[in-house]
Amino acid sequence: MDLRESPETQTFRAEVAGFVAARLPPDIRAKVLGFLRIERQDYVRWQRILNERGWGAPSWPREQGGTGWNARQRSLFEEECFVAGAPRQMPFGLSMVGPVLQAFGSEHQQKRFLPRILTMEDWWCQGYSEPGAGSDLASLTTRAERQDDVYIVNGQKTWTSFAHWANWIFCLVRTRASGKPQEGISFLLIDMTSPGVRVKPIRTLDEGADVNEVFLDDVAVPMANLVGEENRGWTIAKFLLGHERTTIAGIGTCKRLLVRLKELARSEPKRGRPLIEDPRFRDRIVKVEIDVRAHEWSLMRASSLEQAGKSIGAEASILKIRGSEIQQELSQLLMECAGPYAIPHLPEALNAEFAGETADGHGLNALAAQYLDLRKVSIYGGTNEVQKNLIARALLGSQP
Amino acid sequence: MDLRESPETQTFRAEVAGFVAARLPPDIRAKVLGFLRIERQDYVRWQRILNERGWGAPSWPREQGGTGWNARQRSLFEEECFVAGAPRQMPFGLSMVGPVLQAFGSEHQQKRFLPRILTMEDWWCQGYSEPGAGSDLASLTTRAERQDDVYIVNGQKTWTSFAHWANWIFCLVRTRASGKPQEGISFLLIDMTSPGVRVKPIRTLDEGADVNEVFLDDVAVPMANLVGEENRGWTIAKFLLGHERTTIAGIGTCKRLLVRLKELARSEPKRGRPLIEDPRFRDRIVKVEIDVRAHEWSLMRASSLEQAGKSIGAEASILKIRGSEIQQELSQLLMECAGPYAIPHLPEALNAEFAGETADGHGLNALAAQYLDLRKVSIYGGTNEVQKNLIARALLGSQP
Amino acid sequence: MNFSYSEEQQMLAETVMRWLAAETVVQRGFSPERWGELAELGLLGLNVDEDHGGLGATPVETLIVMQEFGRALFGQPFVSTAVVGAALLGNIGSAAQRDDMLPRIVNGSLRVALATLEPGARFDLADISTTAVRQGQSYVLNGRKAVVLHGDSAHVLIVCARTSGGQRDQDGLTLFLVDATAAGVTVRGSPTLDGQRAAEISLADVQVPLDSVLGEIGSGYVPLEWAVDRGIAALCAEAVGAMEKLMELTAEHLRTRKQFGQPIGRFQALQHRLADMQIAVEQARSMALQAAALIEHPQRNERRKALSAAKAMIGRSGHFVGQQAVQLHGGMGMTAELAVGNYFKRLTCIDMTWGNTDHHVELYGDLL
Amino acid sequence: MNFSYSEEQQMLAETVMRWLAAETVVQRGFSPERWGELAELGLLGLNVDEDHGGLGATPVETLIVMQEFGRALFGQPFVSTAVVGAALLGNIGSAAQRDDMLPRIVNGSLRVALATLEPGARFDLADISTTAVRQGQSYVLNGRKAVVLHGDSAHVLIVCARTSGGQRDQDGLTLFLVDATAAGVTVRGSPTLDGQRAAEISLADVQVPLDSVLGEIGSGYVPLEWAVDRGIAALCAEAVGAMEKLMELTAEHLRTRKQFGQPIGRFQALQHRLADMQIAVEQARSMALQAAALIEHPQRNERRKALSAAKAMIGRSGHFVGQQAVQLHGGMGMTAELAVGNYFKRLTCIDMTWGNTDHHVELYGDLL
Repeated sequence: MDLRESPETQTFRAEVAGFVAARLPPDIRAKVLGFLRIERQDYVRWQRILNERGWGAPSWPREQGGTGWNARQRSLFEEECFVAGAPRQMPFGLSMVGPVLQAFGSEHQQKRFLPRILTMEDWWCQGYSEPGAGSDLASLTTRAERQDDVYIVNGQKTWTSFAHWANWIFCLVRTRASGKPQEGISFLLIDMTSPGVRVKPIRTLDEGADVNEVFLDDVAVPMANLVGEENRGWTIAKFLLGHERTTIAGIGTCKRLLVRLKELARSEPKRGRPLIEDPRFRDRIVKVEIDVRAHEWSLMRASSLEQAGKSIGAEASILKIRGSEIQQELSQLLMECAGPYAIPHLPEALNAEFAGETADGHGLNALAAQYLDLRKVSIYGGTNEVQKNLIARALLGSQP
Repeated sequence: MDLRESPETQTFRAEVAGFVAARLPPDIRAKVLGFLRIERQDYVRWQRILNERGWGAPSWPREQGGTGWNARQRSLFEEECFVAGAPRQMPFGLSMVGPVLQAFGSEHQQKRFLPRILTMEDWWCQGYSEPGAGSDLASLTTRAERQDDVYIVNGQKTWTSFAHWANWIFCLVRTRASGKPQEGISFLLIDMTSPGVRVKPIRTLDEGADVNEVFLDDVAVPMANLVGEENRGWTIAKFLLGHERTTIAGIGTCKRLLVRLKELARSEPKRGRPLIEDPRFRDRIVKVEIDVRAHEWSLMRASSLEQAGKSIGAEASILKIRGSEIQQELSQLLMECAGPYAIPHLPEALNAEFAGETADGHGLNALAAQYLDLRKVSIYGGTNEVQKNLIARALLGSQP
Repeated sequence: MNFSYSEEQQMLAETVMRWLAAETVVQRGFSPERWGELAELGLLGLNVDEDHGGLGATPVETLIVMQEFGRALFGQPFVSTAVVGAALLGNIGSAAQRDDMLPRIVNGSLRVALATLEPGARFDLADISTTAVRQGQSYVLNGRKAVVLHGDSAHVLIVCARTSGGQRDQDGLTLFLVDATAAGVTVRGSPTLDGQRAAEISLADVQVPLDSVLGEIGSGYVPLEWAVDRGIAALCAEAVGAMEKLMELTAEHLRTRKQFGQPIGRFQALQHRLADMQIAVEQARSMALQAAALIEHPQRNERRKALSAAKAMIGRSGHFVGQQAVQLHGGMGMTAELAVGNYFKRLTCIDMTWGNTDHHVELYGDLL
Repeated sequence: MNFSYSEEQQMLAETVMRWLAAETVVQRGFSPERWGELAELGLLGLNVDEDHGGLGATPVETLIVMQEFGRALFGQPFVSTAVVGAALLGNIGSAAQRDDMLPRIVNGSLRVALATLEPGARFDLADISTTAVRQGQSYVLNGRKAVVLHGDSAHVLIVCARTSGGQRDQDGLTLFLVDATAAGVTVRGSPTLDGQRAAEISLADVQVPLDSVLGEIGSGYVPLEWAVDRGIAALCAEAVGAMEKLMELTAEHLRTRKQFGQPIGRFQALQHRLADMQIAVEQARSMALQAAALIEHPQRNERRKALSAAKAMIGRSGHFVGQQAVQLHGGMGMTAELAVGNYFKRLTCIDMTWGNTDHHVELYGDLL
């Protein structure tokens, strides 16, 4: 055990920070730090800037156009980008379908799709969840039937983030009705421009519409878009669940929210003094900052395990739970910073081009919406309740 | 709905407070408020003082020597006694076996036992729990076999509070092995001086020994000591569970601990000022005082239901949970008041006759032990987990 | 003390419930129709004495009505006008002010809003920079008022301004009745997170006559605090209604939603969560009752402690119950489609109205 | 950074573990036998440089040893002497003091205790009323020292006294090496809640020679705080070991204890509780590692923040894990028969040593 930060790590951190400071477009940065809506083109622009620098795919091997970084470097990279106000890199191509194609895809599939992920010429979305099958993935009912050289796909996916911006979706579909539920599932790539694909936005609590329902009615999908073997999609799903599990910690978001919280608590007044000097509010900041510290070190420990080639199970569940709880606590504190100005809310002011005036006149308008929106992080990606089941199973054995 | 406190209530409260102030022996009061050990004779002395005043059995009907008070008066009485430093009235006779005898006992049993409960000539204890049957009462194994005109009882009871001071124990015993577990149980009164009864103290976390194991080896119990019908003891057990459920709230202890906490936080210094002026400690006191307020009003609401002859179910479970959580929080705050003096601990100084000096020289020695000891309140009387099951069942129905 | 509804109280609750149940679309912003119906039902006179056409009811009746409003997410400016406004006018209004305004509040033709808080003052009622300067037979008001609830549908603003003393002094504050259309008054309305309305108001050389002073010059703080406490009591009752409804929705979801082949209500961890929520709701209910019981307590400190205790606890339980209701509904809880989110939003706004949990813990601590 | 034990570290952990496993009865109070064995194992030299016969190890080795001590509830005055005492002497002791004392610490013949806190000062290291007044070639000490851990088995007390400045000033404090048997020193030992020892010490006109000054006159606060931070780091590691053990005991109980016809570990609510405990333990472990990593950080504020963060979190998780371990053991958890309660007591005492959670949250806030 050696707990010293290596000089290389410090250099790496500085290099990333310098690059982001120099190259992140100020308009994007302003949107991100102001909790405003980020447009499709903002994500694409930033991804291309990173990709030019060779940092388009932090988790991919070099030979695929990635960086070859280890888990610790990837966390540092994420942290520096997030704190500086960069938008997140969309995970659906980079961290989901990309690694799947690298592990299970045909050479043709790899050649066709991987480069377009790096440049975001394709925008991918994920077709996993279905109405009625939230955390219980194996009960999915979307079916794909072979007809000559195509699958005919029918069904409905839901909670599909950014489906309205996507031109490709990767889906788990049922290709065999009999046998164990897990055994008849396949992994298909579907062109969103195919006839029969329909996207319907889901309006969420914060008035946003980032998630969608995706209806698939007699969608014809070429056999060539099957990844891996038919009926072996569960293996791929499990591979993905076990992949890059440390990103689930959301350390970048935690750090960004914490920095923003401290800024705001220094600028918002209470009885003529900065709010941060109020002992009870300061204590709450201190407690969450301590939580972030512990979370960061837990992440480093898990990264170190991943680096050593070990799989992380309960550790990842803990990272998920703590990361989501910390984000939620931070978002509540941010909202409370606003005081009475948490109440007025102009959803249209979340668009950067909004020209009017918000109630408070500066950046408090988005805070309550952010608080509401972040309730999702303890639900998606396996609810925190499911994560606790996994932690307990690791401690007690599967049949206690 | 009328939320005004009636003038009668105010008069009643003043009358009780006046009586306790005048008649509670100072030596007993000092022990109670100092968290010192209370002796058998202290309990008896105070019970007799109350009984002389006609207040020996707050929950009994007047014709049995009780007060005939309603639930609200009983809570007020408890509160005033506790805050003034009176020891609790032992519930095993007054609130357990007494009401059972009144409802199920023969006239002979009533005449023989009830008056001696009022004067504490008999000290009762409760033989319910067994090793291996904590919250799961129906699985008890102590058996009573009829032999001529006596039952021969064999088995072991545990967690029996004050068995070492008791001369009578009421027991649930198995009188039939077949059928549903609940159906073969009987309710027996056993003379603790009978041959074959053996009491072994259980040393607890706080170095106390208020609870005991009670071993019953071929104990002969006259048939006349069976209460109600043979094999119908479960009905009595359920009667008791549903009886006087509002006392489970522990409001007297909550209030007493809160008063003591505020006194101590005013007298203990921090940076040369009273600890209560430290904003973070004051906030913790405020939060728990608010909790006590809500708890008190919840108790008044439940008492009002009981008074109207309605049975309380989930309400009692909530009272149990909140009462125990509040007591535990208060005991932790009291311990934290002591600062570093929470660490040294002389168990012998918990006896009032201790002549030596504790580390701090005044009353901080008992606080950490009190913190440890009060962990029991979320375990006994049906663990808080079992109470939550009951609350959920009331909300969801028994088969959700 | 008696916690069961009397016959009249039962009737009141049922009347409100039935009326609200008839509403098919949740109103966003102010609705003249709904307001007219409130007047017809007599509810606007709940806190007005009988001499002025009101019901002269006790705080318990307001509690009963507010609980029903909470259950139905009713978002009209009832608290501003018929609780805080009516109580304040009734308490310190001159005979002329009362005779003029109270009957119009009762018949629905007058709405008032409390314009007290200021930008940068957070929840502090005494942190007032707005000035009122005597000029001959009038006062001239200058300043800004923040987050005036329902300020853009009010005819009259009750403005708290400083006539003497330094910033954040409780002494030296005076209340004024200001016509919302008077010269120099700018009302900038905005929707709120929970679909109600609030306004930013600026006062630029606003001239008001001497008889627009409400109560005594320089002594506005005490009655203002008292009136806000009445508003807080009403909000606490509303929050309890909202939480009650969230419990019903969540319990129903646990009974019917299936996952891993069984209703999710069979999972003990979720059962215990539901129990924790219920415990929180019951504590909140006790505190709302306590607030209603002590709102008229003659000793200020006793009233203030009860009200701050209630508001602090209700803020805490509102967040917890709202958050957990969303969590237990899973992804569906995050959608605008279900009512769950709307209740959660309302509870969030209630916490942030007239002082959140932290604020009231602090106020309580000052009185400990 | 690398979180796996090296071969040497693995060996160290196993050596300590095997040695502790051989202990059949938990020692209460000081044990000369155990102390001798500690010396034989070389552990007393962990924080002493090689020139003085020690191992000159890094803070990681102390962490490893303390975790094992925590698992075994080892209660000897190791931290006082071999961590805090050795580090302080090594850091600011004069050459003569180091040459004299360090080798005796290593060989087990010298124990020291830190006599700093005072009655009424709670956890404040600077709140010192004890005075040291120069009289010719000596200093005369007067005052009282509170809860001196293992003070009654120490040969030398490191006493913090005021040579200038006002009460609670950080400036003006001076450290003295005081023979525990010197005239005027009264040591009143007492057992502690967790079966260790502490002492109340009074100093009445205690004369000490000039060369008993440790470090510089008037500048004792900074090194004292540094040494206490090393003690805190050690306690954090010990707490993690204790919590680890509690997790094992509790998981085993859940697997084997049956109720309502099945192992109680089948109840999901208890599974989730166990998961919550595990989350708390893992956060605590991360913080113990952070403490060990930053204890030697050159910037005081960085060190202080890490140490206060670690202590605050470990206090909180210690209470939670201890309380829940008792709860999940049911009535049995309340008995002195099971080890659970002893771990709970130790964790409680660790929270109350050198500042509880509240105290360190406050210190952290001052540096925010």
